Amino acid sequence: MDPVTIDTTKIKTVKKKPVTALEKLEDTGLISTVLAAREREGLILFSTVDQIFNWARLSSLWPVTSGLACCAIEMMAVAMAHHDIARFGMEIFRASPRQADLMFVAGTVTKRMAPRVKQLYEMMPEPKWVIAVGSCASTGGPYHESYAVLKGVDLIIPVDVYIPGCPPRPEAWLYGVIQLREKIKNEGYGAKWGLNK
Amino acid sequence: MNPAEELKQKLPAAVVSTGMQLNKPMAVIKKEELLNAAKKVKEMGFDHLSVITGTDYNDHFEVVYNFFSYEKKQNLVLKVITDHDNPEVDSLTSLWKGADWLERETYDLVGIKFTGHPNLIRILLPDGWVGHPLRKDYDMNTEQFVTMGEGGEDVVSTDGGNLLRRK
Amino acid sequence: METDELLINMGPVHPSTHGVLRFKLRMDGEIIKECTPVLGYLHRGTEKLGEMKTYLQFIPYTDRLDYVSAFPNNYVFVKAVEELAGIEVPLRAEYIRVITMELNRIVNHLVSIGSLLMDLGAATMIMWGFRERENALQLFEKLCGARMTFNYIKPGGVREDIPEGFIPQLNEFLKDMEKRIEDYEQLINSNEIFLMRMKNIGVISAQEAVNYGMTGPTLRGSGVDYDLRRYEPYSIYPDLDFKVCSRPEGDSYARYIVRIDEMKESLHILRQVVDTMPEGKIVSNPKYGIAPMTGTPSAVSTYFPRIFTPPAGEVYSRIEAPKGELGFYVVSDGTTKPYRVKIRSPSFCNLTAIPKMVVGLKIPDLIAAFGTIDVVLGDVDR
Amino acid sequence: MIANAYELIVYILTLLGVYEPVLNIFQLLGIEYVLKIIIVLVEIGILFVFVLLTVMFLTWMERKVVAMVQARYGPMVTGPRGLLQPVMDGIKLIGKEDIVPAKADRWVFTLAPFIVFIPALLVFIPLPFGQSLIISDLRVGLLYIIAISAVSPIAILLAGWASNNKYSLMGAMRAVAQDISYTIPLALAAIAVVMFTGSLSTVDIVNAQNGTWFGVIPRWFIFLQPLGFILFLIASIAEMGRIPFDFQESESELVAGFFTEYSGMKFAMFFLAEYAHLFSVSGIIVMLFLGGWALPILPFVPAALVQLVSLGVFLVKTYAVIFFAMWLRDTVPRVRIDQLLNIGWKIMIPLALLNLLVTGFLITAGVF
Amino acid sequence: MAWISKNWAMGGIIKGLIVTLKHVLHIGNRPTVTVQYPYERMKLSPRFRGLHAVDENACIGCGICEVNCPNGTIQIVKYNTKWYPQVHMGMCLFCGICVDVCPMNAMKMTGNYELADYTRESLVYGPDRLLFNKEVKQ
Repeated sequence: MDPVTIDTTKIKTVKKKPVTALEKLEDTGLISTVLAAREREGLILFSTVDQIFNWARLSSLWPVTSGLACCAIEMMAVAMAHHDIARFGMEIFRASPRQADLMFVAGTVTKRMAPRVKQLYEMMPEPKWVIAVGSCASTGGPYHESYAVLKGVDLIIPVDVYIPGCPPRPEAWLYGVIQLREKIKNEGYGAKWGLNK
Repeated sequence: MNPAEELKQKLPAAVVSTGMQLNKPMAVIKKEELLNAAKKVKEMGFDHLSVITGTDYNDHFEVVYNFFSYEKKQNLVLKVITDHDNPEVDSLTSLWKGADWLERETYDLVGIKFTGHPNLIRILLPDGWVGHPLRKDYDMNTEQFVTMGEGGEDVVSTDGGNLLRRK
Repeated sequence: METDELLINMGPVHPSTHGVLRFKLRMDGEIIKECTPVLGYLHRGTEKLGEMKTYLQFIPYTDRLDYVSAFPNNYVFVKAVEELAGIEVPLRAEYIRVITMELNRIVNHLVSIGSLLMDLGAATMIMWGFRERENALQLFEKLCGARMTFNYIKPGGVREDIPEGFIPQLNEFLKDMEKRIEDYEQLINSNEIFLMRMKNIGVISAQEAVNYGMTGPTLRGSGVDYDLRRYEPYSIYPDLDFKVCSRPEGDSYARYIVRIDEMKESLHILRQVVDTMPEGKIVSNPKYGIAPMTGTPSAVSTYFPRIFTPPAGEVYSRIEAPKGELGFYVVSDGTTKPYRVKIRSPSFCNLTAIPKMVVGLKIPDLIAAFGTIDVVLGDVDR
Repeated sequence: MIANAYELIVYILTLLGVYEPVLNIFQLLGIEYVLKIIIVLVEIGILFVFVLLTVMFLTWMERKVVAMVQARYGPMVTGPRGLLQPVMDGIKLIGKEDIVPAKADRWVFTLAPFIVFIPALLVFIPLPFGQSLIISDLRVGLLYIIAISAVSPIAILLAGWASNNKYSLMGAMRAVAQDISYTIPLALAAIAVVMFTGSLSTVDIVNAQNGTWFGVIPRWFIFLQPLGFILFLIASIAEMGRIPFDFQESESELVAGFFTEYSGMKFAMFFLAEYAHLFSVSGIIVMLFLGGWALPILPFVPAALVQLVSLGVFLVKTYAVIFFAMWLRDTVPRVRIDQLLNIGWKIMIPLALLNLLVTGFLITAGVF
Repeated sequence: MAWISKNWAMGGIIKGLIVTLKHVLHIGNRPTVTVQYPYERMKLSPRFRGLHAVDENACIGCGICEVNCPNGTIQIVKYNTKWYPQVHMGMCLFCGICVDVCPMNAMKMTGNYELADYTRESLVYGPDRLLFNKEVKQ
């Protein structure tokens, strides 16, 4: 994997409420792709498809319901009233991985659970993304010395965004989601299918 | 009256010694007499088996039972000492159903066998895991991986080749 | 006609197993004939890690056992260590500990009831429950700087004193919470569909419950009026006025009602604690007695030694956590690290009774009964 | 008098002065039936677009209503107040990989979503949206509706069976059991209405409700048939498969019910069908019991606007019913499958029969 | 009939419907509580334990934090001719023990929780990103 390289320093967080029409477009996720399309010459039509599909994908990321440990409780908190992940159109937690686009690996991946997490990931249809939430999923975290814990979920499945925290507070979580949206914004259509040059 | 002393009076043959586990009365029981002693303990009104645990002391194992009586509001601790090579004690599942999983867990993590247990298999770790982690001589350096076999059962091996993405 | 048994694997990734529990079900049509829980998908080896960490380093790990109610976990390990080393705790610290633990009981029951209702198909209750939980978590964050994993209670006291503005915010929370519990009762308690789903489901008699080693609200729902806060008092509970809630029926509905009542009782306790809170020190030093300093950020680091060696010995210490009897069995050999840590977790022991409770019921009933047992997998598998 | 949407289109075209010349051209060529077909296709196209837009709006509305009950906002970022959210969901689902499980029956697996989706559209044919906004006034409209909605259990069963997944199969079996047991009280409650009108035609049913008693109370059947209305409402919520009766997709028990294995566009079709069903069933409730497009003030509306106003009245009533369904969903838990069947067979059907009996008796006695 | 009236009077459901309707219509002090994160934030406690920060002048590189860290998150590395801690955020428990044990009070924990990143390597926060008088993020 890894057809997309992103310069992390260029990505900034949206901090103030969008006022102008251009800012609103940027907030919803369309404008960056437009700019990217202008840069890529000779692919105007293809890029329009890019824009629309990327916009659709980043606006409707449906996570799969797979809480593993402590972070799962914060995952519930993210979906609940105070933080409301529904604002990004992500409140449809699908129990069936077939209908999901995004997997939050929320919690410790033990060695016994690892093949199942991997299977869950493989059951998801392309294009799909993974966010490793919390120290345990990123590197094994507190339990990385333990005999029963996998040292990071990226050993078994590709991870797009890591969110440190133990567990990360919901705002940190939403920040991670925004980072993923930025990443999808800059992807080419079919990047996940290996069609990108 | 101290329930440990009471137990010693009733079953002098079973109790090796009495003492205190900090503030709880404790009786050290002979390995062979455990089931008898437990029966007597249950008759004495200790209906709540709080915890079963085993500890590895390098040369011997200790199995500790904590009881509580809902009527008398009393605690009692039973302790059994077994040898290190073949740790085996009687199962208490016939008296307390709650002992079932606690004994399985002790078997799983410490490796003490409970004779008479109806279903003594690993509970927390998958079948086929090598070693009992809470023993002091457990090998922490060899990584063991679990993969999925037919029908969703766990298969343990030291080779995680088909699980890991990269070495 | 020839019929065949249906084998169903529920979990480990299933929306209503509260994490990664797996049920192996042998079904006759829709009726459960045999239910075998398969544990261990979240077994993280905490007990082994306990042997590898010093006493102070192990405290953060206790937070992650029962992550919905971390304060009691924190407290019981510290209590075991304090008993082992004979450390005396200042009164104010005990009051703060009780505040945290009772708040955590409310939080735990909110999550428990919410996820039960979500499993039954009503998503509103969990949203409301988490809304109030968020207010409580803001209190926690104000107090110790984290929302779920606190590392706040330390041997000899607590990490930091109560910050300014904490008590008024707590009072506001208590006032608000009362109204909200009324809301919940109005929404759920007399809902006919809820009653149909909960009454006479997962019945377990008092005798069986005791025999299975069940504790906490699950035991009190079966009519055993037993609470460690009352009968083996610790901390400042002997001075407080509260009643032990229990229901005789032993079904899922009784366990649910016990939880609602306990939340009210916790509010009552909190009001008393806030009213009678003494001034004073928040940490004591095992070597020098009570430390002559309060309220500064690094009180513990200054007055509590980084290297801490309790005398050799063993202790089994237990308290009434929101889910039941939570115990830590700690063996010290006089070094800086525990020789053996054993965690007696309430979820693990309560779960023992599930195969007995659900035989003859249907899958939806399994979910209802399982939801009222209130299991957190971190606590079961450790 | 304009009878249906076809004539309405012809009428509008005539008003615009377009119809006559075009018809002349076609008559010259001797293929005037082609014009008819074109107009019918336009009609169907409008309906299709309308249904799609409605479904999209409904998913948005559902999420917003849930959010309001739960003290939050719901979709906000995509489009103004998140209005573009369903569009984005749709586009995303088109772009998703389409997985057919290895052990599934490919042909049936692919067929099932279409069998669910097409009846969901067909139900709209005899549904009167306004005074003459109806695709076709079938003489047996009500029978047609009940017959068409009986197709969807078959598709659900196909989908559940073809997926080769235990959860899917169980979900499908449950859904079918539920559908069958609730179609009967549904039909029985509807028959009581038919006894008043003496006609199965949907237009006649609405026309019978046009007007008032004593100049105040609208002549809606809900006032004549309160029990019938409640039975029909409960049965149709079960028919729609919504909480408290959402056994097709009981998430906490059966993962996602019969469409557990579906992904991408096929899943979207189930999704569309579900919401189209929600709208059509609400429309049928309105048509049968709440007077359809009829409103006492309708005779005072200027003739030019009457179509529009009647459409508006119908939509407002329908959305009120839909809001009730969403509101109920956010309040109650799900009942158990055997309890559901118990309610259906042991309470609803006897009550529906009783209702029928009393109605028949009263009509024979000449009370009405 | 008695059974029906007892079980199917639906009084409970109607009660529940009233409560939820109150929420929809915002009756009785039940406002929408959502904090719209990227534009507005919750008030953060000053004690919040987020990203570490190290006082460049106070830190003596003694390594007490390294020893006391429960899971070996902290490493002492050489930076600008002095020794400073380097924290692996992807492994950190955010327990605050390193702050407690620091003999010079050089270790702090800031309220910065926006740490999400694309690669595992970028989660390692070296002294260049931890030291006080430097900007934490560009």
